[in-house]
Amino acid sequence: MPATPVADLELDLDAFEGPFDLLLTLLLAENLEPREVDVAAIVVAFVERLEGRGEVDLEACGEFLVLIAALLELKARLLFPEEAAELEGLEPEQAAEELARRLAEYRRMKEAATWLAERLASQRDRWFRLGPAPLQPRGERRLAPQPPAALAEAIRALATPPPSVSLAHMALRFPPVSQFLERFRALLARRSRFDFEQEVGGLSRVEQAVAFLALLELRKTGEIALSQPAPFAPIRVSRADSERTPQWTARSA
Amino acid sequence: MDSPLRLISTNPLDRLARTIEALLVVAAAPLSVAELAQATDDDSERVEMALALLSERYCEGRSGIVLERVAGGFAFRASRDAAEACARLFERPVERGLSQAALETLAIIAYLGPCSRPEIAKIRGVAADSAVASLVERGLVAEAGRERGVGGAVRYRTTPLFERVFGLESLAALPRLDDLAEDAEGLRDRLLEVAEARAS
Amino acid sequence: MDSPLRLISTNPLDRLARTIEALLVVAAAPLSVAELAQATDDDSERVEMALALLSERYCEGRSGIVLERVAGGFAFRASRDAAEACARLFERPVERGLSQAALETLAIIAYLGPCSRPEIAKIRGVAADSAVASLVERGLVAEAGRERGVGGAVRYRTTPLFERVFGLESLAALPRLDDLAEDAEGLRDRLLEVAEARAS
Repeated sequence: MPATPVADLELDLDAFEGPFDLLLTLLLAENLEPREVDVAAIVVAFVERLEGRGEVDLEACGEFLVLIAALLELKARLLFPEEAAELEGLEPEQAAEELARRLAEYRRMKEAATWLAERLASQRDRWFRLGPAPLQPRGERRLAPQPPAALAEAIRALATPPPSVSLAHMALRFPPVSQFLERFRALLARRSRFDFEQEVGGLSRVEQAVAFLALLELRKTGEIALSQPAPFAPIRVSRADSERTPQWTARSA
Repeated sequence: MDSPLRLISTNPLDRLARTIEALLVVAAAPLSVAELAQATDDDSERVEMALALLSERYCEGRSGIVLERVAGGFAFRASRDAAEACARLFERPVERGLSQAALETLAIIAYLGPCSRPEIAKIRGVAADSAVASLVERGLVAEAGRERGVGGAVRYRTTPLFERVFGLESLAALPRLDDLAEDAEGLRDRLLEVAEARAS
Repeated sequence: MDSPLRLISTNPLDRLARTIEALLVVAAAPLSVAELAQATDDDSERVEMALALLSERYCEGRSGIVLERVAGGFAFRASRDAAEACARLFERPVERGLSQAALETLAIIAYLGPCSRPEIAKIRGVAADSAVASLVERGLVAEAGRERGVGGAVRYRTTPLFERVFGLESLAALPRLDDLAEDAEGLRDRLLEVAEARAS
């Protein structure tokens, strides 16, 4: 697999600033919440990068699509764990209606934000004082006697775990990335190489996505080498020491 | 400045108006008719009459100090003629660098009333934490209790400062959402088409 | 000068005076002649002349707004006639209770001993800045050094006023929370644990 411009894609998001592969590493190490990440901004950054190169790099697009899809799914599930379960039981018409309702709501809010921005611009020549006047007399704040029990009650409330954990949410939990890290390490301790598709063939889409993230993590730490003869061809995973691919190791540095 | 002096000092309504202008020039925020009536120990009707007098005196074109009805009350501000001079001397810390994310979050809180960060994230599809934090820091939104009592997420509402900065008499002065965006019909039809195509 | 009729609208000194009154009504601190000259893009001499005009207009007995020369320059204040109404406006009614945010923050500081704002924010799951600021303003908490020497976050402790308001002889008289933890350290761990669970 030739070097692609995906891993070192520079990002400047609300929650993260740096190269794309560092973003993935942070997500895998659970140092960054997927819900903090603005996926659309990553896509825009990537498209800008492609445009800057002036040629279509199919290899890069393929790798990027896989990564971004995994990221999106991860994020979507985490954002709407219960909704996803709700929508599953719906007929296509109902689901479409529900989605339309949500999209319409978001669109209205975007319109409202635009209105607010315009309103603000029209108020630019309205100046008023923020806060007290320079020669304002100051009154003291006085508080009626308070029961000490209110303090204990507040602490108790803070020490109470959040209520009602829905089972639907539990059912959609992700397998930890570490599970796949261990599994792949064990596999490579026995065999020098394996086929990714064969290993994850029987798993759900979510598990496959997490497995793929585990793969990237192992590549990142230099434990494995990856090869793929052609786009969409099977991904071959091998121990780093047995089949070192110069491009990968160079990029991992 | 221009009306005959004697008249001012003898007319009791004018005396009330003078007290009200004194209150407004030192107040930290707009004062409602009720607050003015309480402070002047007078009745609301007379306070409103005095405010009408003051509105005539402190208006654009006649005075550098302008009386405006905003954020549920009355407040003095600079006349628009003086905007350039104000800009040379003062800053606008509240609205400087307000991001698109912050504006969307603000719109959601203003329109949907008290709502929590998870609710905002659900509508925007991105976590709202930093946007909400910046709005709280600017004083445009404030905490308003927790969802479902104990253990729930903190909810936020807009503040009077929000109304003042955006020049709104009250939240009711926001345009109706229905007037802002086309209805959901067209969108739903498009989605239905896609759903049917997939089902067939 | 022109004919008396057009005096108000065309006299440039009056226009300057109007701009200055606008600046003074927006300013949060007294403005010096130099600042006014800079903002109005005019010279100090003319600014002083305009201020003399304004002093005549905004003076005791004629107006509720009074122009005052103070150490730092010029500022508006309320007239003495309005002193009683001002006292009523700024006298704050005895508040019946604290907001949820303030109560939670106060309880954390009372039970855990000196805490910093980041620590409180971690436990509450929301920024504590405005809650801490309001508690400081009320005199219920006060600064108590910094975390780990210089450069650390400022820590806060409760004050004697806090003990008076809550009817406590000392912090040792706080209601016991033995069922939650043995000591402040245990309580801190427990609260941080729950906060983490809430955030996930």
